[in-house]
Amino acid sequence: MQKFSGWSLLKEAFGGHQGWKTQWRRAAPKAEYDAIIIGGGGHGLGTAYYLAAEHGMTNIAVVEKGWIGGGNTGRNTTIIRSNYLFDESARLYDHSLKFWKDLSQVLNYNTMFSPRGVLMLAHTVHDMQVSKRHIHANRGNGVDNEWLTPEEAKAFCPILNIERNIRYPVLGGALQRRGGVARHDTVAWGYARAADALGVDIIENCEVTGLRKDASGAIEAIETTRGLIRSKKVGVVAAGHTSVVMGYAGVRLPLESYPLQALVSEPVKPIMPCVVMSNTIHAYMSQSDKGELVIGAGTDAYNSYTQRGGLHISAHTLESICELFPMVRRLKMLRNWGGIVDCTPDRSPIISKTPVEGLYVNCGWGTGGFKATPGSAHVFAHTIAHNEPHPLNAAFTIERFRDGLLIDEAAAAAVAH
Amino acid sequence: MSNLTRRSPRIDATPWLEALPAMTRLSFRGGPDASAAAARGFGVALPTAACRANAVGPRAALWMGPDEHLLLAPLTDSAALRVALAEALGQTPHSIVDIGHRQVAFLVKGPQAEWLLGTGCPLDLDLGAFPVGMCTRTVYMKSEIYLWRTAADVFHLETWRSFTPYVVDMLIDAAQELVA
Amino acid sequence: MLVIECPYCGARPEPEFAYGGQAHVARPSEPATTTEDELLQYLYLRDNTRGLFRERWRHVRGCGRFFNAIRDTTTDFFVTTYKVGERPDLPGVGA
Amino acid sequence: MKARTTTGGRVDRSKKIQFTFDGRSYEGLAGDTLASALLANGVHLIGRSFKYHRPRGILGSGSEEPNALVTVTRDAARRTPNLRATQVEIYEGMTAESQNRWPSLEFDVGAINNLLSPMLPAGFYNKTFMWPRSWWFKVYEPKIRAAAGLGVAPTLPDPDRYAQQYVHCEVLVVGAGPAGLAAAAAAAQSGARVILCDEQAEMGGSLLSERSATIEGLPAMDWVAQTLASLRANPRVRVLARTTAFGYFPHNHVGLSERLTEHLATTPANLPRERLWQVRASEVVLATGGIERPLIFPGNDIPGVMLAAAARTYANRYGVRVGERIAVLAGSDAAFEAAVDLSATGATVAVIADVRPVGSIDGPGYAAAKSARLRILPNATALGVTGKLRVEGLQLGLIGADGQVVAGNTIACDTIVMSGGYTPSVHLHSQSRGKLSYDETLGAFLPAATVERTRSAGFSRGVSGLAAALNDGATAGAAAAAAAGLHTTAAPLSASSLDAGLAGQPGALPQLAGLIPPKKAFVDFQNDVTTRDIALAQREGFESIEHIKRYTTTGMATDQGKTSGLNALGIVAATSNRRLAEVGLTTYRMPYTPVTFGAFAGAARGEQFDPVRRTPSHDWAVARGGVFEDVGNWKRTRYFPIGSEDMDAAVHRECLGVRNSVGMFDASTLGKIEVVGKDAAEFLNRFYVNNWTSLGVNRSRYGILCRDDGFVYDDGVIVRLADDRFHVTTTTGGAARVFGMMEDYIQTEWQDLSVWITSTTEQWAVVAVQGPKAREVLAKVVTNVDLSAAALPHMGVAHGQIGGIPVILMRVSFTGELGFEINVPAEYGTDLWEAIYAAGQEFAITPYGTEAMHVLRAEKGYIIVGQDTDGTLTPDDAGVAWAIGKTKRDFVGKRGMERPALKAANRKQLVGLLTADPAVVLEEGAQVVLEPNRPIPFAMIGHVTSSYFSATLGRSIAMAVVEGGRSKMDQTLHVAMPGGDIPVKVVSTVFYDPQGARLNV
Repeated sequence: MQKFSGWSLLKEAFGGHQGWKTQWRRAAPKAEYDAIIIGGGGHGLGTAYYLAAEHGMTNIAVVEKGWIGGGNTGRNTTIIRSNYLFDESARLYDHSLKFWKDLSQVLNYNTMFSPRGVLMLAHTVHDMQVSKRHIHANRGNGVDNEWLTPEEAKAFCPILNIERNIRYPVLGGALQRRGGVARHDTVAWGYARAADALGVDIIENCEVTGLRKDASGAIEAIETTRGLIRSKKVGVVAAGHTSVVMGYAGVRLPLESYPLQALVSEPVKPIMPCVVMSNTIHAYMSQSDKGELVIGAGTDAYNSYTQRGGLHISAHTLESICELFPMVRRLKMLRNWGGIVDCTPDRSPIISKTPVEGLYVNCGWGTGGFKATPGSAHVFAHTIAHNEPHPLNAAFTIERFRDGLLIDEAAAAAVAH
Repeated sequence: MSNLTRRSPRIDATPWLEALPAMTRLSFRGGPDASAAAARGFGVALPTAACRANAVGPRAALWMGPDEHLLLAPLTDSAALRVALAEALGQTPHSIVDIGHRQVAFLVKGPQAEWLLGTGCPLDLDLGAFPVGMCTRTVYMKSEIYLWRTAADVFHLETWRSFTPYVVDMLIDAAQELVA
Repeated sequence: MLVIECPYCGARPEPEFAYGGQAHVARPSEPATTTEDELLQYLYLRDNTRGLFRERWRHVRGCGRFFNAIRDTTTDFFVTTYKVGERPDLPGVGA
Repeated sequence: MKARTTTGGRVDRSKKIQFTFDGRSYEGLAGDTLASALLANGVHLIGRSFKYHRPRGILGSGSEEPNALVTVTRDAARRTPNLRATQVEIYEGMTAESQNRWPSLEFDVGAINNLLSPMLPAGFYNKTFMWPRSWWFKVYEPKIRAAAGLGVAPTLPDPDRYAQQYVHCEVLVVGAGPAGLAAAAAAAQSGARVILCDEQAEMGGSLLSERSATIEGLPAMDWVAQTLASLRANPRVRVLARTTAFGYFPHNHVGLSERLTEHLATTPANLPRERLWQVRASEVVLATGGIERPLIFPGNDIPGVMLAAAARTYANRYGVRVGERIAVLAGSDAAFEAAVDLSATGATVAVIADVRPVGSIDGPGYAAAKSARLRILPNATALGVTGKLRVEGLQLGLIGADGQVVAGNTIACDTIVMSGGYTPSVHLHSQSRGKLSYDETLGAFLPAATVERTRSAGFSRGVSGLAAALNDGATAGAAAAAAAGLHTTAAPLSASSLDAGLAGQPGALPQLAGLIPPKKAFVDFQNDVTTRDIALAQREGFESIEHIKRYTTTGMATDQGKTSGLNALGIVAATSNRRLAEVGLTTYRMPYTPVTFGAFAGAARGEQFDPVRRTPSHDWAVARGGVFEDVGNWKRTRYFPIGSEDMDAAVHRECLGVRNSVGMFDASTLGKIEVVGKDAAEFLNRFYVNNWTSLGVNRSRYGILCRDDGFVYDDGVIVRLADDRFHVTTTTGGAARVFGMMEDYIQTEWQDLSVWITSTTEQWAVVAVQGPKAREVLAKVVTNVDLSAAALPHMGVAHGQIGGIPVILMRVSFTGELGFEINVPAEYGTDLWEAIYAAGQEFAITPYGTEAMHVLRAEKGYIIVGQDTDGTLTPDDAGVAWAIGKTKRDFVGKRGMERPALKAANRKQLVGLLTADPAVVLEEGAQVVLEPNRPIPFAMIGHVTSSYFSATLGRSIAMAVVEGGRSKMDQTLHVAMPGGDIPVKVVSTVFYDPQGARLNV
């Protein structure tokens, strides 16, 4: 792999940058692989990378129906944090957060991870109770999370409106200082480049049209728009399209896909030093390294694969943003886009073996999958390589829904009484 | 011994808004038989057509759903009306619930009424699409409203009582650019 | 903001409606004989169809009725809506 | 205004306007944009680019402008960054400033990036800043962040108002150029409701820039005026200028942003600054015209290089001569048309260099230029531009027969205008999910199959020439009206104009590699994306156009690629030997041009952000200094402080007031549902976990509601008012969702039941009177009812009167004391509250809030759904399994809660906790552990759900959910706190009066 560094950049500058090599090969599908990953987003590419780097499986392919990183990896607001409530979640997301810290060096690709702190606001007494419960539970799991008073929150994020005369005043917030943001595309590209260097075939413009099982019911091949590709291990990491792909193998999942919108403002000089989230009034904002305010909106009410949502959804988010940060009211929306998020009933992911031998699935990340990319990829690679889950994803099975062993992050945030 | 006075949310009159007095207001639920029977007691046919109101004198029956009508009558009719309805309905399955205090009624009126409601109601309120005599539940901004067009430029509007100040304030805010 | 044809009130804007998820998911009504798998199907498993999908809506800020719809989840265009208890057959539309 | 022509244009030469730019005063005319006024003053240097801080001028004349971004400031709170000078209408006293430069526009320290640019190619940041590791966090990233952004955001809240409007029409016409006007006129004839909108201040589109065009025998703008007058006179037509159709949403829902006051020197107080129109159209006509493409050559970004159409607009519409000595670079016939008009302003056209060979240059513009004897040089290209802050010369390159380019002369000039052909504006068509197909002749993507009920007209679908565009518009307008069910015919329109050809070649001009001077050729001006960046991206294997866009950031600036998009595609196609159609387009996304956040937010601000629901005692509580909390939309009084009391002191006093005498509490916010019908009891039997058939009339019972998954969802007291009528109460926050859930089961699961439900939450005001003296207080106000324990026992219900008004008395208690809840029709609620308060004076009645209510109920171990339960607890976990009707065949949640995992012994169960030190109040949310002093991470077995200091008991109390909690009674556990663990003893959740003696009096 060609080394990326300030020196190499300087050297290439003298040569007019003619010496840079392709970051990943344009691979054509081979007849058979030891493992195939369906879905060329961050989770899928990362899975391939860890299979190659940690489990010695280099005869593997990632198939992507479009261009890599074109799904939710390239469409999210890049918030990274690990202050989840339940032990299983906190440990999984923190596993991921630890990878983020030196992912740039490991991949030799600057993912621009910026741990500038994620502040989650509380607006009601009930919010405060929920926040404090998170903070205490996080401490037990070794996950940093601290309570800030409104004044402390404002000191941390000076443009935050803590006036009492707004409809839902800020009563405080939970701050995870290790949380932050990263540059979304680089995660896909960085994993792709590093996986490619280890021999992984990254096959773009290759849509899966079927999954083929052998007589025993085990997976044996995938059918694609670029032909049949054999493999006894297939990992599906197709986000919003997971239900469709798994349907080819006759596996029904507890998933619903919803449109999720995000938007950015025109670039302005730095005003926002951190990430602020409000679950109660539905607003998430940070400022990118380009100066754009990056804002996450909510999902539309209905299942959809259109990658777009209604005007009222982004309008509602901007109402909230303008209340929390009233000086941004005159700024302008530059670009708005939609993704397809796959949600489980308990809003926790599934990283699991399936009823079909050799078929694995990693899905259900809902609105928050980006942060989990490295950790999710890491444990999913383990699951595929060993045909057994990693201890950190052992609870994230499909069967938990049948057994009533939900990891109910959604319910635990319960609604006001 | 205390006397309790009835107090309605204040709605200041503007050229576009007019408070309506308290009235008898019943939520009537039941099938076609019940509706027909109720009409005998009420003296006004309960519309079978969707989203239509019948008004006879001061009484009106508004279609709210396939088994739901909103019955409006003067406050003084209240007791007699309950008796008349009970007699007319007999054993026919139905539900009558007094919602006289649940909702507050006022008028949005004038040549700009349609425009004004359009600041927060996503329905097509053109006379062609929402004729006189049409009624429905819908929304105005973040509140549910009951909307009934009683004349080309008059809408009878009702909200749940705690939402009244919100809806009225929003209408007044939106009306700032109107000139009487 | 979609336009949704309420079978009772006609075409109305989306803010008047509440979404109800997949249609025709039968509730097991005999707890004593309901298996874990039947319960799983009822509570959690959904088709999540890409394409024509039978789903439920409620005209909550209108006539209050639940009804069903067939919508193409790749375009968000409705093919038809129908009342509870009805189930029009349509080529290409699954259960 | 040295560059102002003496006549012509649509500016009002009698109205002079003073404004400042970067602190210097200038004069412009009414009708000027900031760009035209600055150009009239000879000012071309307007801004600095994003990455390299290169000096930039004015490229275009409208919303496509990538370079000339400015900040306009009215006052400290009304600063608007990133406005395009080409769209800003000047007003008297306007203050405008350039951006992204320090200390000044002429001398900008940031321009060092331009010198360093060899180190800063596309994606450079992916490759570096990784060593030393800690520097990324401490040095590199903060530096990158500090350099980010263009304009400066305001620091004060925006005081302006924003409005929104829903509107429906049969035909929406976007764009009021010739095609749009003709479409609107044709559609309006049918009687259809028509909306015509255009982003510009004045309607007319391309006609505004014409000198001599005629329509129907009239000067074109006279025809425009006539057409607009007739449209405006039609009450079914709405004409919206300064209104951008920015987004096309599903089902022909189109968002328009109208700017009402931004062009006014003083803004009327009653007008909103902007209005967001949400249009629902039966049919849409997109007549959005096209945007000229720049040519890509080294130095094409230096101030003074401008699009030919823009230069022509400045000449013909604004009466501004953009330069004295102008070189024209032609890639399309439109360049010649511009040259002719520029020459007419008195400027010298030094040369028209056309990249095409002599034989293939043709068209009306060419003919006009020839007859005007302008110097035309075929087979010529640009090798570079001299000048730094302003163009000084054009270095020509001569294309040989073999395609090789040799260096030619440098032509002295102060301005270079260029035309690479026109790109039809298909943004909205594409946003509507319509398909596009590439037209090789025009060199452009054109609308193909539509998904929505929409059609494109005029140049936006490649129809050029005035007469053709007009008639295409008229046909589209008539067809749209017909499709909406109305009848009209479009009469043919006659027109004359120059009709220069608009086709061109997307992509870079041919260059000879060895001759390229060390200057960059820009594709995306604002984001400083050059041809080399695009080449580099491809070299590194980025093949998809979406990847190239993201890697180079081309098309991602505030102009969203309006001038750069097709050129970037052309370069990618050429360098990868693909046909342009194969490369494909990136997705067009809303908004077409940036839209103010405030317009989306509209009137939802401050208290009006969300409805504020107030109870009948609200004003009374406000007058008494009550402190409120938000519960859903409701404002509930949390406590009523007296004097300087803090919350703890007030709650302490309120609790003792209730226990020792009597208190009153506003319970009006609880959800109420009247369930009526002969099967009402059966319905409740199936819905709630309890048994309801056994409940007698005028009796009440505490009910638990689960979802079918078996977890607790809501609770409340249910009263049987008659055999077939129940009054159900829900939690405050649960009212709407419980009602919806009931409707779901009634309408879709149990259609066999004869039952109806009606929300009565707002029909009733409820005052809870609680405490040993409650009966005595009630006795003073309630008539016609026997309040004795025998006649009205605990959970009994009676009907009486207060002041002649019928009330329902429910003998219920959420405090453990003798208690009543008085239900009165809501409009009597305020008076009822005051009547009770007056009657209670004799007993020093204590109004108490939600906080005291929480303490009082916790002392009794009563749960709050949503606080002590969280959606993961079964009734058994919550200690209320006693409520379940054991003999019922089915109810909601019965099967769900029978899953083995939901019956496991070690589930988290609600228990009481007592601290060893009675003064220590546990923190709600704190975690319960088995062993003290463990290292982190540690195993947690539960958490504190409710915790208070109990004034009654003189000590702290808490409830918690703990794994296997009920089997751990009397054990010592620990609550883990950062400052040290707190030992606690597991006890019953009932801390006070476990026998219920105080209740049954």
